[in-house]
Amino acid sequence: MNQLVAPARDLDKSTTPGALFSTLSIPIAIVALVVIGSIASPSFLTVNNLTNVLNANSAVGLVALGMTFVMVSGGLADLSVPANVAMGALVTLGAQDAVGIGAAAALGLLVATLGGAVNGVLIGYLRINPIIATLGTGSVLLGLSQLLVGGGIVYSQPNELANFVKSSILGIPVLIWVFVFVALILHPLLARTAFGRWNLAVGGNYRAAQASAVPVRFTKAAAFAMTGFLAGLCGVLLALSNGQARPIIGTGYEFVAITAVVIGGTSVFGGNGSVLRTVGGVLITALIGNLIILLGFPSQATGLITGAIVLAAVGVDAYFRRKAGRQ
Amino acid sequence: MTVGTTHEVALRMTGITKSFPGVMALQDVDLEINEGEVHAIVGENGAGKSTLMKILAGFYQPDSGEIEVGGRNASHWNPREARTRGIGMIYQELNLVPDLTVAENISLGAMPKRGPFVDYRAMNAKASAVLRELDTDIDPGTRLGDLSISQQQLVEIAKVVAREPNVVVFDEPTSSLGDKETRVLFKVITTMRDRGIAIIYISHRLREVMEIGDRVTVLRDGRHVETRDVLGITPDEMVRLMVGRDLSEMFPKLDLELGQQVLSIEGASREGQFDNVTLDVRAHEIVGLAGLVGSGRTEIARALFGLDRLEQGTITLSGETVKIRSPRQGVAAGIALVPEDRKGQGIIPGLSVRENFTLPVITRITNALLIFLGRERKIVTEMADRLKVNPPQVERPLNVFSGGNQQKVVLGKWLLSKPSLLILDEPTRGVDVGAKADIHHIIGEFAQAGGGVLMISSELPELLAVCDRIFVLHEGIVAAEISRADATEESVMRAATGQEVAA
Amino acid sequence: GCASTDSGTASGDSDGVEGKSICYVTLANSHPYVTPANEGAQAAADAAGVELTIVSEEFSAQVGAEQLNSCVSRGVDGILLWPADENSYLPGLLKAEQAGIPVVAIDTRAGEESMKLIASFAGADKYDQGKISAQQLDKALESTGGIVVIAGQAGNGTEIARSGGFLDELENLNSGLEILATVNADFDQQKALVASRDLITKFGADIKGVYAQDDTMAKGFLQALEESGLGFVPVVVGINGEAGAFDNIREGKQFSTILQPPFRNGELAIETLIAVMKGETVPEMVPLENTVVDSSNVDTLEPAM
Amino acid sequence: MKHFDIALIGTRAVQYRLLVMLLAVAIFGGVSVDDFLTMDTLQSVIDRATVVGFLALGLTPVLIAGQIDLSIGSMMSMAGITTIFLQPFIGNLPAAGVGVLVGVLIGAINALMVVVFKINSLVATLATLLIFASLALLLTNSYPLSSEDPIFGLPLTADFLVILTPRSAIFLIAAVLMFVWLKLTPTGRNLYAVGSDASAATSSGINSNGYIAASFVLSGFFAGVAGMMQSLSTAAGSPVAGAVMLIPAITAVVIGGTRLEGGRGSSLATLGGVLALGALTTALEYNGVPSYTQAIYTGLLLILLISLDRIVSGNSGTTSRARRSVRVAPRNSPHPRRNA
Ligand SMILES: Nc1ncnc2c1ncn2[C@@H]1O[C@H](COP(=O)(O)OP(=O)(O)OP(=O)(O)O)[C@@H](O)[C@H]1O
Ligand SMILES: Nc1ncnc2c1ncn2[C@@H]1O[C@H](COP(=O)(O)OP(=O)(O)OP(=O)(O)O)[C@@H](O)[C@H]1O
Ligand SMILES: [Mg+2]
Ligand SMILES: [Mg+2]
Repeated sequence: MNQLVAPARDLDKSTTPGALFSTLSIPIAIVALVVIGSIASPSFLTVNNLTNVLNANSAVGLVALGMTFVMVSGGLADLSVPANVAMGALVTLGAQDAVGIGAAAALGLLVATLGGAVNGVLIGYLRINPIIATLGTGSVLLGLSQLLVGGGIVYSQPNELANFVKSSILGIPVLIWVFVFVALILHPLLARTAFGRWNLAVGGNYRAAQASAVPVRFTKAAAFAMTGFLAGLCGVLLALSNGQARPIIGTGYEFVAITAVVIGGTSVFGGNGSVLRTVGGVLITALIGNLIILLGFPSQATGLITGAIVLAAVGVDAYFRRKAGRQ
Repeated sequence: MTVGTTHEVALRMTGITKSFPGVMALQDVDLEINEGEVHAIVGENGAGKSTLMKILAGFYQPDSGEIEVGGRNASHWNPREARTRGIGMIYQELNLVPDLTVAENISLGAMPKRGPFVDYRAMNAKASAVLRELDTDIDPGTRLGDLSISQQQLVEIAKVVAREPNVVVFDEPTSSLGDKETRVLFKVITTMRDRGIAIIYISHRLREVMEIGDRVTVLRDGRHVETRDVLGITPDEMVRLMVGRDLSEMFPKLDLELGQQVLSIEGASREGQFDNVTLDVRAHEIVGLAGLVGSGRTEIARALFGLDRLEQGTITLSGETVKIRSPRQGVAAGIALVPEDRKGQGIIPGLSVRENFTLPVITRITNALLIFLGRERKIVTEMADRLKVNPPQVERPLNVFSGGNQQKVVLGKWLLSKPSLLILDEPTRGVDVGAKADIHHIIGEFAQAGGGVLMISSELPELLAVCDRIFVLHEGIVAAEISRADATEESVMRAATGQEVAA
Repeated sequence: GCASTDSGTASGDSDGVEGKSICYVTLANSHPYVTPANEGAQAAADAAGVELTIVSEEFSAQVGAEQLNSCVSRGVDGILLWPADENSYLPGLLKAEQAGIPVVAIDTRAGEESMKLIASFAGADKYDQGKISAQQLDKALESTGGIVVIAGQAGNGTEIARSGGFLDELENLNSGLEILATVNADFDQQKALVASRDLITKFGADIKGVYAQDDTMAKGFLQALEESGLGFVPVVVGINGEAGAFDNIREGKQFSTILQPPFRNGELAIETLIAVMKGETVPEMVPLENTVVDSSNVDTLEPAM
Repeated sequence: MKHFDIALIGTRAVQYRLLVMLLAVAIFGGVSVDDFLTMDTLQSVIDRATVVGFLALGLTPVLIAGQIDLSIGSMMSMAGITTIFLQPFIGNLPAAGVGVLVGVLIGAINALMVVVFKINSLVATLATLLIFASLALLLTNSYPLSSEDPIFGLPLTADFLVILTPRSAIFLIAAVLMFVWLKLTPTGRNLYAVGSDASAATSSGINSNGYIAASFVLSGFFAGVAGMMQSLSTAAGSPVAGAVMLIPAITAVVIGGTRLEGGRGSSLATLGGVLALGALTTALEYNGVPSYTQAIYTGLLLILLISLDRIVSGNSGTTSRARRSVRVAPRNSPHPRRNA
């Protein structure tokens, strides 16, 4: 009873139910989903299916990785994700003829990163509420992207880069490699670098971080710029692998990303969180989506099940934290 | 003061036990308060004073124990019930709503009504009356968030007084009040007591306890140690009961050979805050910055450190003129600032002690990419040992530590940055005697090692005991520079109240 | 819904419509099919010298209903409406009738009640497209085997018509085709790709046929199929006649599509409306021909978009 | 004596900017569109603002309480399909009542999640947004329901008092009533207190959780009304009716000057925001501006206004000795804000 309770991200030494729940919930949930899946459908536990699941969620997973930094730094959420995804995708295909696919993709990334940087300036430097700021920039950027293509759709010319993105290395699709690679960079970035520590501090107590010589504005802005970049990357990859892009390409991705981060256990208040947990969250959302189809539920049920799982996961976590007296 | 033995018992708490995860905050505590007495409660940080009071106010439920108010059982109640039964509470942290007006804050939870609507006229009239009683001219129509902290503290007191409670708890009410406000407060407390109200007064300033208290209860480690008449106890005895051992309240002042000039400010100004301030600090020296609340001391410290912009004037550090526009540049220039608002600006509650400790210097223990976790752990553990952070568990999140220990961590965090100039803004506010001695000790060591210290404190005795020199501010202007030899409470107060102008 | 000539009285002179104004409530501003249709409408309006104001309901019938009201209160001379669902426009249509403003529907039919208030409908018969698709699949698969349906945005008028026609025709034909699964992929390639991966995993080569309610989604399915490397070749039918679908038909990956040229659709709709405004008699439905494209005629036709 | 402080001037600026906006839109519309400045246009602008207006009104107390409700669109869809679905079974009026009740019920679920299970409102209502959007599709099999009595709801959008329609009149009355409640009654003031600092309010004996819960239920109620009105006046219950409503509703509330941080806001400001946005949309539409270009304008407007707000009431103002005690945005405020 009189046991010390460690914070959610520092659990190794702790044995209270809450801490145990926090540590083990993600692996347990993944295992449970895999078990349910294997019982439900013989085709579930096949390399092919699991690769597909990952492949389908890698692009949006990238956004979730960025969103982790946004949430940890106390930036709540980036709602301009769909716009930046669209920007990345449309610029890549739209500029392809003019500058060649490689440069076009780079340009797409640049534009999306700029979009994120604008968010960063508004939120980090002007200190505007992130929900409002990203709602505004999202609206503007999505409008611009549509203006850019005059409505409608842009197609890709056959090209090497697209072929590469659609290919596999060692039997694993390139998209998955990209996701894993980015996660492997971002995890230590949050957990082991000064920048990561700054994010945690800014989200934990903005003014104290400022008074501790943390570059608070830069940190917040960087989290959003980074998410802009990753949303752009998501768009570029989608455009290349689909061979076409439309302005609605990233619709709903902001919610998927938030869901993954939240299921991963990162606090919406900021101040704690981990990239690995988000990877877990992405896996869980991916498996749920897959199971819904394999179990033959109507695809409209996805929202219902995801929503219920979010409530359950966050509710139980909040319950244990409250029991531990540090809500 | 005579103790009202003839008075009725207003409030009785028996066998109160309360634990939080990881801490036994209170164990079998008894407390009995009479009507018409000022009952002081003292104890080290984390002794359980605030917790006991929060239980009384219905904020926490005790694990076991009985509460009786006005002869009726009140063991399990909520804040609202507690309030309607006449318990008034002035918490350690301000409990006001920044977006409402002063009058609305004062009437919060019980606004006067006319029909279904708020009776604004009655509400403002009531607020004016109470504020007048407190001798302040705060306009009841002002938005609360626009007031200074000390004004807010007064509103907090007005809010409770306005409800005409039977029992009033003051949990460190003076920690952000100046001398003048404190005097007014004491007058109010005396009036209330004489009206038969039972008053509980918590403070780390034993002088105040001696002055205003009738009886005093000492808590230690969540246990009741003793309840005595104030007349029959000395401050030294109180300290002994609190810490369980003898302790001289102040760190003995070392006489050190002063070294090179570490800091010199010339003609520093910031519109509306301070004007043409010139002062200097030398190595091995502890320089005090005294003044009434609102005299601009904090703003000088903030501007020095780069948290606010210095509009005019030059800063010279160890002979070099510097421009400091951000805390980062401040740290780079060798300055450290321990801010006055610990909860708001000092600590990151969710981060561990370790992470708090190394925040300003994290880039110094990082290679091109990653933080050296081993080295971080090592220097943090060493510093925690040196500062006697209790409990010595550096992986624990800082918010579960007591105020004094949090303050030590803030101090340690800045010592780790190895500054040449350490600015301390109210470093011992809300800190118990033991921790205070520890902190003074640390400050002394820092000066001994060759650093310069600029220390702001509203507790004159502290400044007088610790400082080599004192600059006194009056309305943003340096009113006097007083050497240790000449510094007395009288000389400092005269300058601070504008009765004496610097030569 | 009778094609009434008297609603044309609103335009006064039967000969000149020049300088008259038309309000066009379109489905969207930015969409592969709708955008060219809007362009067609604009071109036809320019040709006739009428002033065309295009407002977009962005796929929301409720927004469209309000825009319809707002067009009526502007007192325009004619309204072209792209219904996003069956009934939501009823109040606005009643107001239009009261104000004597003729309304023509484009591309999608509104509900029965509403169509009574609409002078004419110009567009492809989506229901018919569903029927044609059913016939194509049934014939190609000789009425046996499992198929999957990749449907458009749930509740969307086009989706409703294309699903309805398809299911009714299967029943009608007494077809032996078995629908293994129906998924909504919102007319979106990426969503179709994701859903198809799961479908292919689940059913594999049991999928003998695919009914994709547009070519974009057909493309998503083909992409998933290619990825899976399973190498079976189901009969894929799509709709719309996109350039990509033409390529796939040439390469033998897709069985057929139905050509539905959007630009022409827009033109046709405005021409019909202008005819109504002039007081001419127009048929209840001015159809856009549904041309089936398959390997036999793919080289003789132009893609719709 | 009247006491003018910066906060008051800030509030004035907020009210002022809406008027400026409306005026600018009127001038822009009047110049660019023939016959723009007519009673008919005004009627259509106000009527079009009604549905999003009800949602925005419901959102206002939630934001004042320092919370957010993302599920308003889903609640609206659920209310709409319920209203239409039940018509043949229990009659038109009872069906409308039950429709509103569905909104209230979902609002109560939100309240439960936030207050009892202590889930952050952003996450809780994101989840209910997903759940009920999905449920609406499942229940209707994704098809919009058509009313068997399409005439019943038509009077809601009929002419009424020259510039109004019955539903827009109800909306205006609701906005005024809410204004009176928020500004002049103790419970209204308490709501501001809760949003400004919930723990301080609690320690003053205010049942903060109760107020937060009530604000969610109220938001559900208004979303229910929006859904009911919408479905009746279009004679259809669409499962996706509310999906596009969230962003305009939040934009309208925020343009009006209600903060997402809680503690400040007003229903009349929301009304102004809704009307300004509606007028702008109408003027742009009349000019044939494509919807995506409109989105650019509204987005820019939102950013511009919120930045102005930030600068007017932000912490960049220099302070003079004369105004010592009356400062905006205290730097040493003892109330660090924890949530959005
Ligand atoms: N909500 C809480 N959760 C966990 N521990 C707590 C909580 N509140 C208080 N404590 C712990 O209970 C003990 C008593 O704390 P309390 O605040 O009552 O001390 P105090 O005597 O008021 O100290 P101070 O003089 O610093 O105000 C401390 O160890 C503190 O860390
Ligand atoms: N949080 C605040 N909000 C607004 N004004 C403030 C705040 N804190 C201080 N001030 C104002 O700034 C001026 C200088 O205050 P400052 O804090 O520097 O004084 P100080 O001498 O340090 O007093 P204190 O003992 O309160 O720290 C005063 O007019 C004061 O009222
Ligand atoms: Mg205390
Ligand atoms: Mg100060």
